[in-house]
Amino acid sequence: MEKIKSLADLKKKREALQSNLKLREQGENTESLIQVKVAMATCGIASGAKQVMETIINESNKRHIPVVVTQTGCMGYCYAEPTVEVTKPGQDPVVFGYITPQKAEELVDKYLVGNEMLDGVIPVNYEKVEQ
Amino acid sequence: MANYKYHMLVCGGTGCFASQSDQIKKNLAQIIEEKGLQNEVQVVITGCFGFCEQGPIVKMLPDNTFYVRVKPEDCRELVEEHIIKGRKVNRLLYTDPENKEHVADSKHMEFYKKQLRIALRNCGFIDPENINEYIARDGYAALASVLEINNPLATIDVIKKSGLRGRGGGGFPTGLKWEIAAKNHADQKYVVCNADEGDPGAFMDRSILEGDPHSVLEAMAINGFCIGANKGLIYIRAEYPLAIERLLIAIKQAEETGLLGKNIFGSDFSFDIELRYGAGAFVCGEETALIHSMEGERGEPTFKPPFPAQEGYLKMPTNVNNVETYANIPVIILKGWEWFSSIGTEKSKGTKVFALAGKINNVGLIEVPMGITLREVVYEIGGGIKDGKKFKAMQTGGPSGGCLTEKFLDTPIDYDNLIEAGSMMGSGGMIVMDEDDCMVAVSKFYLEFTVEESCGKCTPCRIGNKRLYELLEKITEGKGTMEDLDILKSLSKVIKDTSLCGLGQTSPNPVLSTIDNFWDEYLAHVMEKKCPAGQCKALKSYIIEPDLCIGCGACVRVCPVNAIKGEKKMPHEINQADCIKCGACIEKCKFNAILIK
Amino acid sequence: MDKIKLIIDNKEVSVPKGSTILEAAHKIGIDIPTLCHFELKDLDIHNKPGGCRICVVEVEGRRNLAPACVTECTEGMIVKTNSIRVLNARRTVLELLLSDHPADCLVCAKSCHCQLQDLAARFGVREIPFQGEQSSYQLEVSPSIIRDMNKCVMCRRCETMCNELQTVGALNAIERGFPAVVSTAFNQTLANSPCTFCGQCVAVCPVGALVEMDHTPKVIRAIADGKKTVVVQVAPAVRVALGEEFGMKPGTIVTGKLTAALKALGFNYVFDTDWSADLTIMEEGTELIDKLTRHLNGDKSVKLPLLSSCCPAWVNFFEYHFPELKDIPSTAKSPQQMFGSIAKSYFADKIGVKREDMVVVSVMPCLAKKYECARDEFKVDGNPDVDYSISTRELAALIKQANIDFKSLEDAPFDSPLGESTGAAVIFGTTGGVIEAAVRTVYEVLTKKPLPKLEFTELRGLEGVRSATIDVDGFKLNIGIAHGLSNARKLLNEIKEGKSQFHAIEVMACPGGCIDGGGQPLHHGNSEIIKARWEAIYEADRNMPIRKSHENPSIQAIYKEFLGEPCGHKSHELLHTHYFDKAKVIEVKLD
Amino acid sequence: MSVKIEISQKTRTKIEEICKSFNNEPGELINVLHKTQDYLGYLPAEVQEVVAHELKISTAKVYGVVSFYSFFTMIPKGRFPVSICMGTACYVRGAERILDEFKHLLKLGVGETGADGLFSLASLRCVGACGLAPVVLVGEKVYGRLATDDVKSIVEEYKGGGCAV
Repeated sequence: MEKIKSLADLKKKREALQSNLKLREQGENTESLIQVKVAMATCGIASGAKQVMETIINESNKRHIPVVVTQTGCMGYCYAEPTVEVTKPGQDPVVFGYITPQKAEELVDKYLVGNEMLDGVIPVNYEKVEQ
Repeated sequence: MANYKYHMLVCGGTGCFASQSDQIKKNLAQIIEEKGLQNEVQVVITGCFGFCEQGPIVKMLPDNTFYVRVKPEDCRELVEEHIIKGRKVNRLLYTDPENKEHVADSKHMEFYKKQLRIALRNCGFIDPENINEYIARDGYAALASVLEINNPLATIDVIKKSGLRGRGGGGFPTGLKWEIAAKNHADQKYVVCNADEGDPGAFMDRSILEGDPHSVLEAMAINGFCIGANKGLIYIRAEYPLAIERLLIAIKQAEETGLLGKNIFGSDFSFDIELRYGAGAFVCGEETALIHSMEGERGEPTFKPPFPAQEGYLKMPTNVNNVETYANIPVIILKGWEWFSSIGTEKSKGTKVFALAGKINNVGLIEVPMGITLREVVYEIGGGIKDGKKFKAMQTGGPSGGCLTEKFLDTPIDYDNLIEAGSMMGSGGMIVMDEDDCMVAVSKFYLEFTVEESCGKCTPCRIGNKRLYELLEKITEGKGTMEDLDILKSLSKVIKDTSLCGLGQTSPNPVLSTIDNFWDEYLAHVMEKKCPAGQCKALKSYIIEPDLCIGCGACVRVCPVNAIKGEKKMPHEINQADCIKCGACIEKCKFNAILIK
Repeated sequence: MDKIKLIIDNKEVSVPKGSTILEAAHKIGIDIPTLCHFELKDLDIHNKPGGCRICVVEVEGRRNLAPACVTECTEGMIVKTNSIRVLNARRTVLELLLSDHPADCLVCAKSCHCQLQDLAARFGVREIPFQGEQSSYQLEVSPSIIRDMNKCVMCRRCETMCNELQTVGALNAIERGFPAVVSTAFNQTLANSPCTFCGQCVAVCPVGALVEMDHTPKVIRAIADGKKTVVVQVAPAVRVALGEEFGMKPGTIVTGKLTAALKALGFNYVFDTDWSADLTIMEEGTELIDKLTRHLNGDKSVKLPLLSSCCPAWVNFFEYHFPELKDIPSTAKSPQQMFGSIAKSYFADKIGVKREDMVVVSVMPCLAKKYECARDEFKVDGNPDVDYSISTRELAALIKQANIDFKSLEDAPFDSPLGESTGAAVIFGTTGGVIEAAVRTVYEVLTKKPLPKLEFTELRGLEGVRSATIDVDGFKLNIGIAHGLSNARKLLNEIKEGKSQFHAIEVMACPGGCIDGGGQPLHHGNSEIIKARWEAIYEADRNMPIRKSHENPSIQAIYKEFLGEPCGHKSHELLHTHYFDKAKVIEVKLD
Repeated sequence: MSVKIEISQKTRTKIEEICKSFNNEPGELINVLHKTQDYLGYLPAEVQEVVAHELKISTAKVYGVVSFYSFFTMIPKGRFPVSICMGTACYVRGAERILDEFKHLLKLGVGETGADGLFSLASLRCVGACGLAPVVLVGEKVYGRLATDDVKSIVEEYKGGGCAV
């Protein structure tokens, strides 16, 4: 194991290690975070949901957005896959359809950071998907 | 390259471990690998989550789903449903006892709502066997800053101002203790962590060591720097194999990373930590006895002064603190004494970890701010009394403590209030008793413990406690007299007043406290020869209610001494002279026809 | 020295810093009762476990009562030693002790000398309010010591003596809680343990848990048996201590009354172990001279230093703990055994009594002597050279039983011929005495010149280890002295490591030597008593007309008449012995 | 005259090794005893003699320490050591009745080992599985949330020799 020889070493190491635990730390505090659920059933995965999820995670991290990204089963909008549900604290969930990795970046930029709806991506339902 | 999207935290505390949490971890890892998800899902064994009643616990992150009473065979479903399909497995969620609804998130459980985790901040959160996770949680940053400031007295001052008091029982101000040890000059000094948690029904320290060993190591190093010691020793019970294993791993990792050993963070400060094993003697929780035990001697306490800070391990100045006390240190350094002292009551700052057990719905390990009321602990965190029975008393402080009754339900819990209420903080055992518990028998239980654990050095503890126990035995057998009750009281006071160490000075507390609060129960045993709780064997008789008995004969077959007679299909009868009161019949009777009177 | 002022029972007292409340109270005449506390300050022996809790006092500002014996005085301290709270606590503690103590005072060997009994009397205990289980341990009877651990009060004094003073390690606290007691490993017998039978544990036991094996009934029976000729010998240290048992001042020399008492008791011959002490000097001195001469002549096979061998506990000690050195000690028997050997040969012949009709009794300050006289090598056809050894305390009891008014006895002389002795012999009774006696003789024999100065004050003292260099006509004779076996151990370790510079070493097992032997009147931790005995020994020496062993006419006569030369053939047969390896053997058995 | 102590070469060598690994330091007595008991399962008198010999301390002292600490035992444990947790949490949830049942079924007292060496019975203080109270350990295996009725089946499980723990 590499030795930590100074305070600077420790800080460096800590920063490198923190990202992994961030996921857990955020989990302690889900209410104050934006929750993103990516539908990952066969239909979703086939249409590229996995890449969408990666993109959302990476882009949110880059922009330091407090977000919890999880996967979920089929939401029943197989025609609009990949679908993503976003729940902002205190707001009703919104489901977006036809998300590609490019659109995912846009989703992060516009909806997650700002509060803008996305062009070309129609919110398919305003109800909670779990029911 | 792994890019984890899910973390599955499996509780690895002794309680959950005992219910195969290691197998759960193995199964999860295997299934995840089978599904090719090993780079997306991380399975981690953590320290205790605290909610032992519901163990084994598996927590899913980032969505913070809290699965309870998980069995190894549930693992496949957890992976396939929760991870792959993103559906919560409802049957493994916690059910709120009030409204019978499933609660997925631990934050919404009554058990966790009022808790504040400082000493347990990393328990159930990080992998205790991985130093990197500790570092990621600001681990060793407190040590780094202390070394950078390079002013031991200033650091001691921070601890002093924080108001932290020893969590082992006595409640001595920690900063003051450090200061005394720092001021005694010697070539060699020692820092000792007391991990000889012997209080029956308490497992706070063990949980910290199992869940967050590095916090203790870091605090010991800080302590060493402050008092001028370069050697630390952890005196740990040999009965804690898991804690020992995790500590050894932690020490090794810290040494390999250079966070223990020579010239830590490039400073002049060097610090090593070794383990010393206890061997099953409760009295070794007393610091002088602990030191003798570490020296390979019988664990007999010696008169103080000299205090360990003057003459301790190998006759050198030694600072002894317990595990929980240490676990608070790094946070205090990082967040400041102002933050810490803003929590708690006027004279008791911060939080306290308690092992909540007994006749309570939510058995487990809790950490609450000082000043919380007993009511909140019992009825909110604890979820009330088991089987809807009536709360009778809460025993705190273990064999050194006493019972708190209903009238103290709204007393804020802190060091001084507990003493005023006739009990004490102790190391943190909280045992809840209900209407079925006989308080005379409870004090006999504690005395039996003390008698067994007395070192035998001083007369009042060696013979006095034995006599107390014998008196209680006599009373629970229905042979006690009013004079015995007088002797019980007066002898208890003398034992407290004259014993050599804390063990003897507190051992009569359970007796005095129950006499104070449950005098009528003592009287009932003595005057009426009755045990109101129906617990004392000699004072109860098993009687068959003829109206309820259908004469099935089940009790006859199970009675080990053939004390039950009766014709088939006719009400049976128990011969009281033969009955050994084993209770076998009552368990067998399907018609509730056997009563205890 | 810093002084501290405090108030005890409303009286102000000033004591040096570091004093305990017990000491401070003592200074103003307040006697706080104690039980476990035991100190011989001048000999650096301390037993202060603070365990019995009899001495508790009230200290203002303290929550609990404080044990006076270990609580140090602090400036301005206010102490109450007699409040109701204190008296009640003490009484309860005492009652607790009594509730786990056999109430067999009537037949207890310690009755009237028992500190627990004294306390019960002092507190006027009439009934014990506590009943319950009593400790029950096996009674052990060894040749020297009887252990009845049912009477143990866990004062730990014996443990301190056995481990710290003697480093013997036979006794230790075992178990914990109520069953805790001081015992041997696995409760084995003392004979199977490293015990040397020095008796220091017996000498300090406050109760009847450790007492000597009483041989007085056998002695009475022997005297009563008309067919037996009963011969008694008295060790030097007895005469300076026995008086204490009859209320006389410590250090009173009672030789004359002692002989008169023994005669009154009906012993047929009253002789003196001092006589055989002179004989020992002849043998051991000759051995030393022989070794030194050979050493000076360059004989490399000579093992030096020569170790004294008069003390049986010391012999037991090296046989068990240093068996590899068993060739070094002098082979000369102890004075007790030399006496027995001569009494049952030379003297028995002389008076025409058969060996088996003679009973030799010794009066010793020692309990190990009981064990010594029972050793097989000191028996002829199963008949021991010395039949019974009784302690100073046992003799006192015997005199009291016989209604002899000791104090008013007219002095009587020892009988002849085994009663004549010198000043050199009497100093055998204290540490440094044997070697001084030996030097007095060795010097004159070696140099053939009279001693310029008879008293070797450089060899005297009570420090645990002492050394001196004696100029023997130009030759520097290096002498080492140790008393207390922990001190002996230090010198033995030096020998083992080849670092010892000494030519001769004297060892006595008991602190101060035989004057503080395990069989002497109890001193209860008062080292003034030991000092008084010590001074009396040297006074007895000064009172003797002859003060060098080789000038004892009776000794000279026996060599001429019977033994021939010192260390000659007959001497070897009768006056020398050999030693055994008694260390535990760890044997490997086949798997 | 001298007392002989018999011990197998293997055991003796092992004890010597253990003592040596602690530099034959008397202060390490408790660590030495732990390691030795780990190896042998118990600490018979002969073993204590060898430990005393190696560390150059009195056997009485070794015995004083062994008999002080409840973790050390001079009696070999059974093949299936049954330990009943008597911590307070287990006590108030009926551990005493469980213990009585074991005593009754195994015909053993606490601290005893059966003549056939199959079972030994012990009580211990809080294993920390208070959530599972009352708790019983057979070897390392934990049985929790027990009722007296369960005792019989646990005993049966091991009676036939079971699988070694």
